Amino acid sequence: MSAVFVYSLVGIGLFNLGLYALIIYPHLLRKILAVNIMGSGVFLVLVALAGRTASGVPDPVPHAMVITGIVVAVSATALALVLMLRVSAATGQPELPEEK
Amino acid sequence: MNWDAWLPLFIILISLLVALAIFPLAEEKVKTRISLNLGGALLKLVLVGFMLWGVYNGHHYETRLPFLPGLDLVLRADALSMLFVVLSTGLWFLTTVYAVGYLEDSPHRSRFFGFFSLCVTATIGVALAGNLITFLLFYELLTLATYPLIVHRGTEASRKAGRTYLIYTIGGGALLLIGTIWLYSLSGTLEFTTRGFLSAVDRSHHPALVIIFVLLIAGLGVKAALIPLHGWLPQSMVAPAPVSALLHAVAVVKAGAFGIIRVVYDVFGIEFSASLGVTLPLAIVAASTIIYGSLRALFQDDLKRRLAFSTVSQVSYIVLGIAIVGPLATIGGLVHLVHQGVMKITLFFCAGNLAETLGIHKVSEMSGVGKRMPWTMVAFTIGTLGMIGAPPLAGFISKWYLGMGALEAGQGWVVFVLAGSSLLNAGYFLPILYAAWFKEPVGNWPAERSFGHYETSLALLLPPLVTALLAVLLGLFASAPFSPYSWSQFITTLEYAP
Amino acid sequence: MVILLPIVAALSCFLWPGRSIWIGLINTFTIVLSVAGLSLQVVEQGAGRYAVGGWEAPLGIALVSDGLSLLMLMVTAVVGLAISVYSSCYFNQDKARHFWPLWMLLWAALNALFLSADIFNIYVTLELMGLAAVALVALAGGKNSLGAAMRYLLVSLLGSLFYLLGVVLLYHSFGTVDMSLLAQRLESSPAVWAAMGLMTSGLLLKTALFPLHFWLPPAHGNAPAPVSALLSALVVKASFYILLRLWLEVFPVASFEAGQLLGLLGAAAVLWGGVLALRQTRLKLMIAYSTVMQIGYLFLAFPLASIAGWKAAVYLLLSHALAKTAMFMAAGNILLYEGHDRIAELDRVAQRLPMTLGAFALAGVSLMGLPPSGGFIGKWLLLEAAIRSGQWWWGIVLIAGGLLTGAYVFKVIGFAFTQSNLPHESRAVPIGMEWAALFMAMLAIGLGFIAPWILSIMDTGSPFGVATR
Amino acid sequence: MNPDNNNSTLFRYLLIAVLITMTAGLVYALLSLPLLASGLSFQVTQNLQLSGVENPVTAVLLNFRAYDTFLEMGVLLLALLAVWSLGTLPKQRETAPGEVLNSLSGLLIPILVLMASYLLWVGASAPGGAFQAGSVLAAAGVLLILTGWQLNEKLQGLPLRFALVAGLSIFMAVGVVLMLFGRRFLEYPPSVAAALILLIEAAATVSIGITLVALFSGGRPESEQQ
Repeated sequence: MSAVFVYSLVGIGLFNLGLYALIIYPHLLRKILAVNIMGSGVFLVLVALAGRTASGVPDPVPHAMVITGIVVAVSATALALVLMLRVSAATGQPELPEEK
Repeated sequence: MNWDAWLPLFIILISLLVALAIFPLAEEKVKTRISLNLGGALLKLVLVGFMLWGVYNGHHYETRLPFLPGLDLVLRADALSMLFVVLSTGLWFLTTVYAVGYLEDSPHRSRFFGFFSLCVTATIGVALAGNLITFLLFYELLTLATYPLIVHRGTEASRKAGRTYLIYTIGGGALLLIGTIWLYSLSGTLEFTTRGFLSAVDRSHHPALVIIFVLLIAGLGVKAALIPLHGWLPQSMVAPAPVSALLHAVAVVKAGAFGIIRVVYDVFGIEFSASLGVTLPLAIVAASTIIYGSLRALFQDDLKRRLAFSTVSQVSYIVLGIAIVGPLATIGGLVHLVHQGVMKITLFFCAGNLAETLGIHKVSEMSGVGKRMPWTMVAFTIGTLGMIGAPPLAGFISKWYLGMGALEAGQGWVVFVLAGSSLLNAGYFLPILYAAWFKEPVGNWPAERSFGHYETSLALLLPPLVTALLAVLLGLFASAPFSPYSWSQFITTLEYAP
Repeated sequence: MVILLPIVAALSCFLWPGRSIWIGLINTFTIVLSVAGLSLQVVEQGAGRYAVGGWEAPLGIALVSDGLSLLMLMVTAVVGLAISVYSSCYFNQDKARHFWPLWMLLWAALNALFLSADIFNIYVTLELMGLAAVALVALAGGKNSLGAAMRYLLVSLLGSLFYLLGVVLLYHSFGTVDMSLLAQRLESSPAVWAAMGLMTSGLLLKTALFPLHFWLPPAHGNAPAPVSALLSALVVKASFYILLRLWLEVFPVASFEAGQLLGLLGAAAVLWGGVLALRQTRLKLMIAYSTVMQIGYLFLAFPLASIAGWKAAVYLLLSHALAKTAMFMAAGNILLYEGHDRIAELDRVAQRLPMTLGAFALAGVSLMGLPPSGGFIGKWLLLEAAIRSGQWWWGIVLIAGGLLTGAYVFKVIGFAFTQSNLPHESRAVPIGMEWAALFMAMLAIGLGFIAPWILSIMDTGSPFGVATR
Repeated sequence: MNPDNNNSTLFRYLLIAVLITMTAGLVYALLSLPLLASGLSFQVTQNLQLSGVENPVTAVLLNFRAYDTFLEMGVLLLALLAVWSLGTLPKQRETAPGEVLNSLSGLLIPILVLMASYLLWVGASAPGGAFQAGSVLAAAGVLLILTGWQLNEKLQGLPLRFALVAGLSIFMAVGVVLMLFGRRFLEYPPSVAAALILLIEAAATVSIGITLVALFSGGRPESEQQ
């Protein structure tokens, strides 16, 4: 089994780890990090599987997609962090307030 | 002819437009509002008269609008619908006059009259509906339009009454909807056709058809106040008198009864439903409603509640007439649709007058009122006697034909039901009359207002007198052309295979 | 092109915040016009396909405009128009500066999403939409809405990641992200099943189907009124739209059981949402739960999997979009007028805000599915489809839902009719806001009269063609 | 996430179980994928010379799937808008930056800028391109801010905003102009493709850089108050 699949399996692992952390930890920063970890997991799968070409030259399209994805992730993270600051400023603790 | 194609729609639109025009009106614009109302009512009356004549001469008025693939909105003026249209248009006019007098200088009149005309729009729609879905549409619209009228007073009691009303009617609407769609999926059409369109349906579906019949009748029975679905009617007494008149005589209850007529005759077809064996149970329900309503009425001290329960029983005469398979009974039922309306609206007008002028709400307060308000009480008396079925008043005609029809159909038990209910009617009406005419007033009235040298304001006095007069005439000249009686004969000849 | 205009708008709003309201309004009208133009074109020439950059799929990205996407665009345009008018009165200067660019970008995202035929491109638009929506929710400020926005953001990120992973699997199994190509190349495989599971669950999360609805009520209940309207009417629908597309085109392999499962969830959503809506004491939360419920309706179409069923679902979607916009707007007016939205204290509204209450009532009628209204048509179609496919029990759920809706709608209206016993001061409501609400409500009713037209539009390009079993 | 977000062990174990099954499923799905799949690399290489750049990734990003990139610039801008809508800059802390940082930045920033422009240029042929360049530029900007540098009041208004939207707007402008020439949106004629892409990338680099910096500072400038 080739390295391609090793990487992609790692990606899957990251994805699920992130999901676990996202659900379990109340602290917002951790949640945000968790989401990022999930994201990197997805990107890893995306890129890794691109290496399955016969020529060995990886398929460029996934790379482009990953770059797009990363930019999206960066923007989302930035928004999330600022939002987190505002929330903790408003509620006094950096966690999700109870349902209102 | 194009004109024929649009007349029904136009007749409906009139009152709709009136409603839309009235809503934005400012409270103090009394003149504009009244003229709009009466103008609309009059115009409508004229058109309906025109259409009546047309239908009698075999004209064919029908409006079709595409609604869903394979389903149109159909408005058609056939003999049966005309019976109802004429009734409600005529009575609407009187009720409007009455309401104008009744509600003067009370708040939210624009809202009231707006929904008032909306209500009539729906009623006429129900009457003219040419297929089941159109009927359903206006039937629900009627529910919605009536609600604001019932809660109009805005008190806690009225809100409760409104809620009850909605629970019953919307529930009924749901049943009706299920039945309709099921029917559609079985038969592929919903057009009202004389003697029904279902006899063609494959025998294997007949059990399903029975269930559908029950669903539909239950859905309609809510408005027709068949037991055990009558609960909302007595409660909605908190509404202003014109509204009660509307509920009982013109719109809601009648829509239910009318719907039942439609379902039995024009959807299932009377012979077919008889062959399904659903008519006898219906007749039994109706009969028991008659007796139950009268019994309950006996023990009500609140005048309007007593009238309400009497409605519960009276409307079932119509259903009974339908459920007894036989031309004469049918005539009786159809004719009662009109007669009951005329008489009952008289009674409610009078009750309203008593409440407005003397603040009388209870039967026990009525002793001697005959001397204070002779005209009102004359009308009231005529109404009650008609209800009891004393000849030569309108009520007599209906009961007579019901009885004859029952005998003709070999269902003698109905006669006893009729006799019993007549006794009960007498039981709960005559004491009122006695007290009103022959007892002495005890002390002075709860809340008296004086209106010049009339016993009450003219707008309140005239409508009951007119309707009372009608009740007499309908009885005397039953056999005249265009009288409900001969009209019902006309319909019946259509419904029964020669 | 329909997508660019709002972006232009957004940019210019951003550059000249002072005048953003006018820029926004003007652009709104231009967008509506362009959508109208596009619809004319599609209605005349049938479904269109546009390869961006001249590169056909699989290499490039294709935009497809068929009946379904066209209807979504239209409803977006109509709702958008009303929202713009409403918001031009709703927000104060400071908020407006931020509202308009965000809203315009959101609109761009929606249009892009409805037109796209490329599942990765859809991912980007999803994110664009999600972030904009979150920002708009947070716009209300205050502890509740910030918290709601945070939760909403995390949820939507989570959902899109699930979706993206699904996209990855699909791409790597079939070497394309174009829907039609996928539809051709697709054959059942574990990867496909995994992708279907991932994408479906991700989108369900975004669509807030029971039991994944927990985030929706706070978000919709605490956002500014026009934003709540946007979210309920359009944003939630967008993810449903993608789901519909995928199931219709990409996953014809979707099994009967999966459909039944979605149907069950939908039914649960209807009942649960209805009950909770009934138990709410705050108007906006009630409406939010009613959205949860209405979403349930949409999923009742999945077990039927018949063309009639899909059409019914779409029809329900449209009418709900209109009605719910009206309802949230009305709620916004009431909130502004009374200073609170506690249902039990809504007396005087019937007297003082007749238009608003009328809007609320009409919208309610449509939600209940009473005739004549768009809701009724949708309901009728769905019931018919259910009975015809022999699965009448879904019909029962539908009816029960209607009764529940009636219960909570009239709970509000009934209270509003009572005479005011405690006098409280009130603020005037801009006439524009009242008209916008009433306008939407009337449209929701009017949708009940143009069914043949709508249904014929749905057929262009026969998006439902593949749904036949 | 969940409303019943309790850390009760049962919940944990349940979750873990679910996740493990999910992982297993995904792994199985992955392993079921064919070992060899060329994806789209064939088509890309085929059309590469038409795209105006030699680097396939850039070709995909800015030509074949330029529309994605375009929207994604939108996402970036949107994030900034959102952040700005949430409030103004947190107060700059007035502590003077350490000696090391100061000199380091003085040394690094020019290099970073140089590197950014190189990346931008090389992106056409080798790995690199607007996003990489932009992020490097951003790094420079971040350093600047860390050293306590603040944007000139006069530049904080319109000029800053123009710089921020430059990428997206030029991108769109190119697309629309092409449409005016009767081509499709973003359908570059191969002859001028290279130039256009470079133009877009340059604008994008600037915008991305500045946007990232702005995002980093986490709020809109004070001058936005009035």
